[in-house]
Amino acid sequence: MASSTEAPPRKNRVPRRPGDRIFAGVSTGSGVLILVALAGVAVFLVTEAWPALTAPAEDIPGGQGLVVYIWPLLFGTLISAVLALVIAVPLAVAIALFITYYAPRSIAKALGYIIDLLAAVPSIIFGLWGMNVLAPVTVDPASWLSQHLGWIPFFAGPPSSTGRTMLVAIIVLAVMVLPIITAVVREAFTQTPQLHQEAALAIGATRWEMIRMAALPFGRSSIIGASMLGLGRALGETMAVAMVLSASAGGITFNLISSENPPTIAANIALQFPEATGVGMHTLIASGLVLFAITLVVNMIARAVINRRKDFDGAN
Amino acid sequence: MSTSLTTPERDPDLHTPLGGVSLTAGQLPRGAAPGTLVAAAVAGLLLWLLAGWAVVPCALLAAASYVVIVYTWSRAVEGPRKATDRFVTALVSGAFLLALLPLVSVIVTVVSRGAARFDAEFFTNSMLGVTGEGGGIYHAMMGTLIITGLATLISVPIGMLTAIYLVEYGRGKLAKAITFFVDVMTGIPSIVAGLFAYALFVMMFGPGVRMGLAGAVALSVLMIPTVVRSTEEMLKLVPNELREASYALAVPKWRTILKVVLPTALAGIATGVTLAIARVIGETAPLLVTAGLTDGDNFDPTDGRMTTLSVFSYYEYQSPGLFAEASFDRAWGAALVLMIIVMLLNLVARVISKLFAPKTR
Amino acid sequence: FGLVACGSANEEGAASGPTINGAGASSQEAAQSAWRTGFLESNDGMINYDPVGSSGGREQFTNGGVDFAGSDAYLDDKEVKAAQERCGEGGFVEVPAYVSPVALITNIEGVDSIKLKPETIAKIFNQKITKWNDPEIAASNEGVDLPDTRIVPVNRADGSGTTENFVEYLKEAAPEQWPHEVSDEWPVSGGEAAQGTSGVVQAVKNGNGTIGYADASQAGDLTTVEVGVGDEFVKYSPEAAAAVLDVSERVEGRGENSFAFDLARDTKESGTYPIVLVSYVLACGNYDNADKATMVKDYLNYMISAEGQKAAEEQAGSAPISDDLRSKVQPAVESIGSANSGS
Amino acid sequence: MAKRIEVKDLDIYYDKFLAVQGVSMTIQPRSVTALIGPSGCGKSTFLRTLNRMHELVPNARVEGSVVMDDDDLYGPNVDPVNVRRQIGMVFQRANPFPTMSIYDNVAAGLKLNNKRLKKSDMDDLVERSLKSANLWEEVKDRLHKPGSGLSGGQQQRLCIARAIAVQPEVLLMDEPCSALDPISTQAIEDLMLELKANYTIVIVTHNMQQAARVSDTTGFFNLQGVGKPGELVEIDETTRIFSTPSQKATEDYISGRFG
Amino acid sequence: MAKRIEVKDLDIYYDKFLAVQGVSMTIQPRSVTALIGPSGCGKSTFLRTLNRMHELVPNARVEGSVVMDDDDLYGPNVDPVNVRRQIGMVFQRANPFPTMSIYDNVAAGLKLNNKRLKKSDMDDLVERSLKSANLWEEVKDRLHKPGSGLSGGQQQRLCIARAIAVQPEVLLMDEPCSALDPISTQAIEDLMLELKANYTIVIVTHNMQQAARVSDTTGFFNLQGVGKPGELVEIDETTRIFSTPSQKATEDYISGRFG
Ligand SMILES: Nc1ncnc2c1ncn2[C@@H]1O[C@H](COP(=O)(O)OP(=O)(O)OP(=O)(O)O)[C@@H](O)[C@H]1O
Ligand SMILES: Nc1ncnc2c1ncn2[C@@H]1O[C@H](COP(=O)(O)OP(=O)(O)OP(=O)(O)O)[C@@H](O)[C@H]1O
Ligand SMILES: [Mg+2]
Ligand SMILES: [Mg+2]
Ligand SMILES: O=P([O-])([O-])[O-]
Repeated sequence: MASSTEAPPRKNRVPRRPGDRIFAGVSTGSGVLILVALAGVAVFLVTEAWPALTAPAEDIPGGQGLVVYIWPLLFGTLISAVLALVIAVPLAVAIALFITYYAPRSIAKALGYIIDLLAAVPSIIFGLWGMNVLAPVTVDPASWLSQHLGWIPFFAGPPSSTGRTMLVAIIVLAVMVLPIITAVVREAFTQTPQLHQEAALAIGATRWEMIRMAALPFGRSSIIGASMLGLGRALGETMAVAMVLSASAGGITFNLISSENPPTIAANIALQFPEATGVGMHTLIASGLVLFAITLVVNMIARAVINRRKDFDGAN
Repeated sequence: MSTSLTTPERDPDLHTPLGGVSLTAGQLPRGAAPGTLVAAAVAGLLLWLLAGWAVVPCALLAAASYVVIVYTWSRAVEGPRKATDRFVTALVSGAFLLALLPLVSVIVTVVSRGAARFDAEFFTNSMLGVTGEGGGIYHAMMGTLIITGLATLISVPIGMLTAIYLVEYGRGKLAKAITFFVDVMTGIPSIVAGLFAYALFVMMFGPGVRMGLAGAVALSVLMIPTVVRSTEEMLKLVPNELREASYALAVPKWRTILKVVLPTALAGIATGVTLAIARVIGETAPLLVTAGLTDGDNFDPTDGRMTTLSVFSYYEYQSPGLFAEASFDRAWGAALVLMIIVMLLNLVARVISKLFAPKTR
Repeated sequence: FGLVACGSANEEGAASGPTINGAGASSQEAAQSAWRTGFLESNDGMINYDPVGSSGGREQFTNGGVDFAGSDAYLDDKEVKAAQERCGEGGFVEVPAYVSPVALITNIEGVDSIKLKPETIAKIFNQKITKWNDPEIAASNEGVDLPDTRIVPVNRADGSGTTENFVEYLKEAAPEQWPHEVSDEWPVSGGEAAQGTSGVVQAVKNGNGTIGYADASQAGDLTTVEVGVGDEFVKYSPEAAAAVLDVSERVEGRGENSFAFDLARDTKESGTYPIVLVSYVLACGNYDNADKATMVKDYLNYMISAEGQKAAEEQAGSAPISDDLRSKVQPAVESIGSANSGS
Repeated sequence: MAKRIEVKDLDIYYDKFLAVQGVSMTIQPRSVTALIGPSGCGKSTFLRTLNRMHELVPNARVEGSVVMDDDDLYGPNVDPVNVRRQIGMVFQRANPFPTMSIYDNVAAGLKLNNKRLKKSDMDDLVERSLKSANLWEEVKDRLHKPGSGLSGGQQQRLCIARAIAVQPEVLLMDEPCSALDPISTQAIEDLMLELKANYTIVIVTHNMQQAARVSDTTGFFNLQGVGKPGELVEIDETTRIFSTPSQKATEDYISGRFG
Repeated sequence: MAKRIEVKDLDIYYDKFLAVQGVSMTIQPRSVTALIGPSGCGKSTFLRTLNRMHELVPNARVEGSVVMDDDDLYGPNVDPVNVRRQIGMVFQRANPFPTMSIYDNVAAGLKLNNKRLKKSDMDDLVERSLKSANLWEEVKDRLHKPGSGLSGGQQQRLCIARAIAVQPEVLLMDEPCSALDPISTQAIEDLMLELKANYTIVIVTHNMQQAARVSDTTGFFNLQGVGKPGELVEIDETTRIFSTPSQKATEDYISGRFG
């Protein structure tokens, strides 16, 4: 780890100079503030979700209880976010590699800027673009897929005639998280020490082998960190999914190309909240709480992965 | 020197060279790769224009055939390692081109539809007293700048300081908890952040509060994790050697962080912050419930409703009335302006990082 | 903390005055925009309206967050109590201000007019009829060349007053074919779902064989369905829509200033168009602040005035309420006042 | 102003790994102390404990005491920053600040601590420091270019200039000349001899001749065995160590024909 | 199998800055060539052009020719990867891969070319490489720990082990012993003498004695003047250079009392 805390030598505490004390205090305070804010969000979620958690099953929208209501949402959230990440992460790493190692040096900066522009696109524009431009384009390929590859559950069909499918939502999400991941990973690649690149090349590595030996391991923790950012974004994206996806509750399916899709939690909240009342409203917040918990679990797993190889961190 | 591609038997004592490939061994002729690319592209084009195939399969087929030909050719002539290298090169460049597709498509869409309202009135007027055609987004531009500006003012110091805490000070349970929960925070749906901020302000100001500041708080909840995470990643990349060099000069830790660590990581941090801003500047749902919507100017974030470009754009699109075209034009125009603002921010960040970036030459 | 910046060009020298805030149905947004523009031409002050959704509007109204609200449905019993509590002695005012036909829009290649009976509509949206050349559709569309295209019913993905009104129509006009309960959420799964009226319109436009329901003002150049009423087929029109309200019954027992209507969806009366969205405006009978009270009263008055209704028709494509109805609800609006000024 | 450093029973750990064990020595003021010994025996590790740089490695810790004049460096009220102000250090690997120009690198000790000097005084200080490190001629025309474009030896001399610019009382140098050519090496050795009039200097070197040339006292470190901690085998006047060392190990080591 | 390298009229530029000018020399196979000269005169720069590592610095370029046996290294059909595969390099600054274990660092090059090497063969090669670099004893118990936890000298030897593990034809070493103690230095020098039976070896060193001890040929680089490019002053048999150099500058340099 790059951390270089002054571990207190033996038992006594190091006296800190005022500047250090203030700075340490303020930065610790910021961290704590975030925890407090998050605790606030958690308390808000729990108190607002509580009536739904305790309500009788028939009061929950759909009349079959909270689990039945939230499960499709959860499914939709996970499948869209995970598949979006499956598309976006390799692509982002490839793009970052292209910019740092393959593109001519003179234009690499400009190319980075171009990809950053994708991040400049607000989510509602992605929503509009997704439903008006991307969705219609996918109609023909989707029907081709269902005809020829229909045996794969993802392409079971029947294909949607408007293209507002899970597939399109996934692509839109992937495009949305792409610039964030690319930017962080690219920065890590740029920082890969020249020494290590030279070390690899000097033993006769090709460019790709150099990347595998020096750049990828060095950027590994950044790639995971960036993917976590992207995953969070994909899990929590609201408006774009709400606009693009044709969702109906009860549509638990791996089928990516039909009109019947499970909604995502965030989009569902945005869709239903304006007209939600009473227990319905609390149910939506409860689904938000579930998303919160899911993010928690996913991150725990990712952390565990990162920490496993902490000793081999690149900054040492 | 033999041109054989197989590795000769290893000498047991390590003290003789292995030999191996000669310097000029099996090189693809110059221009082989570009030539193949052109050929594949032409073939694709012919299929499209003459055989009447759809564009997508043609492009895919051209790309795939290029990759396959170059790979097998190179494998035969140059050996598997070089072939893999070429394969990855094609893949990586292809990935970049692929990413350009949605970008170009989005930009073309937004520019072509948004350009209709690039007139003086659009940039100087508000929507007060406007129905049907005309009207402007001055109020929404100001609202966007004020609310996102405030959110940035809240998030960047908190986020950066937290990242600094995590990288430079953080040990033990607290740091673990913060790292962990910051990640969790990235998954909060924007609408939930909005409702949370609203609930918070209701506790302070009573029901029905609408103010820019509440919007900024909601956005901060969304923005902080991005700032923390990207800053943290960048700080981690600063070599410890530099910290040691500074400590050895009797520079206290906080000055070391401010004057050595941060400047070294600044370029990355600036990119991260712009990304964070870009992530929230287009939010609608959390702003509607916190900052509301108004036709006119309001530049006071502590009192009353404030419109932002994204909220404006969204509702112009959602509730266009009979003069739908005029409304849609405004919606796309506002979206275009929003994108331009983020691009400008991006440029500013680049300039900042250029000024402070590690000087390698 | 206020920012010193130059204001919008069109706001220079704008007069100040009281501000009133409203929130609620998104369906009213376009009309609200027309109303505040029209109203502020001859009055000072500022009016805001957040289109957060009907129930959000009702909630914010009953907990005192906003001065007035728009709602696609009238208050339920619980909300009536809450509203009475919020408004105190003066009680609350609830009047229909925005009436709009809901059009059935279709996009079928080669078909530019189509007639459907209520039962057929219910079957289509219930996904019991799945092809456009189904005999039942053909029966009411002689001379139209119906293709063998799959029917793609498009519904709202979000909770919506439009949905509620449409479903209510199906339930009453074709109870046999429409077994689902009435709520603002679409009850049938598996159809194409889209967000907001614009979303539905886009989805219908982008697909082939699509049919959806949307506020008539947004139908644009899509083919709209002529709906069977009794023995005839009626194309939507403002007059035909407003006519429904006149044959509908007022709900009793909600206080004298509450004008809630149970619409006669199953009407067979000639010239009525039964798929209608009626949206109410809510206000208190009494406000602490006299200026605000006057402003709310004047604003509501303007909304229901012939002038206001015309503005909404021109800008939002709504159906003006009849003079008859206006004269019935006007006293309720007039009753708005302030305890302080004792008006 | 030079200071005496008294080390007693010092054990140095990396987490649970005991790297150096039981070092006791006195470092005399106004003199050069050289530390020699095979690679990996803990010279750098020991050197870093003298100005508490050691603490920067997570979980590294020391037991025993290091007393400078009368202050225990590891005493309860001692601020490591003050320790490092008085005890400067040059590292084994050159580490100029990449964000700073050559000039700013030299001035870093002052600038980073916000010490304001007049422009002319600062220029003067930078020039003198660079001259002392024998780098002035090579870089005087590109003072405001980045420091990372220098050759390996130039970078090392830049770091030396940076360390002496803050005028510490004690100067620790970890193989300062390993990347330097004879001319620069001579310049640095001359510098050490000059400085020792007022400073206390400790250097780690693999170059026996260098130790013989510049140091007054020489300490020999060795590993107690493979996988065992390093220890201070003996420390004595340089002339004694190189002529009549009391330990067999020392003799074996320095009688190697290298230097 | 060792190769002869013929350098003709080589000019080396960093962008517009001419760092080294007009070098012509022949590097004999089965011999050790030492390059000496003051810091900053372009030894590393020159060395790096011999295996095209130079190209990694943006805008750096060469004019002139470098021919190995009959192949021009800078010829149009030459793949730099093949060049570097045959001409290995040890850098001035130790650069083990921090993300790999000690074992993997050594095995890194092997894995590239011998995808299907048996585990036991690999272990064997790693062990022998580490032994040749005199590092085996110190690390054999922690082969699977990260390479960055080693001492400076250990890291340098690790890099040497990594370079010889792939058995190149030519080995370039940029001050390989500058961070090493005498024992390790001797081990490396022994290694060089062994290797030269089959390899071509070029080393840069500041240590005159070392050059005298190990090299057959010595080249002396010097700056033409302050701010001017470096040049090859002379190159000759090592014994000649150290006894009767033909140039005054060479004599001045090596007669310095250092080493
Ligand atoms: N950060 C660290 N973590 C764990 N062990 C370390 C660390 N740094 C050094 N060591 C170990 O401590 C021992 C002493 O290392 P040190 O760097 O002090 O050696 P040295 O005498 O300076 O050698 P050299 O002359 O090669 O620089 C070695 O075994 C080394 O591997
Ligand atoms: N990346 C670079 N960009 C610009 N100039 C450089 C670069 N690397 C080296 N130089 C310059 O080229 C010249 C030769 O440098 P080089 O590193 O070859 O010296 P050297 O002989 O190896 O010195 P040393 O013995 O100190 O390592 C120096 O003036 C140096 O400042
Ligand atoms: Mg050391
Ligand atoms: Mg060098
Ligand atoms: O007015 P809506 O509730 O249908 O959006």
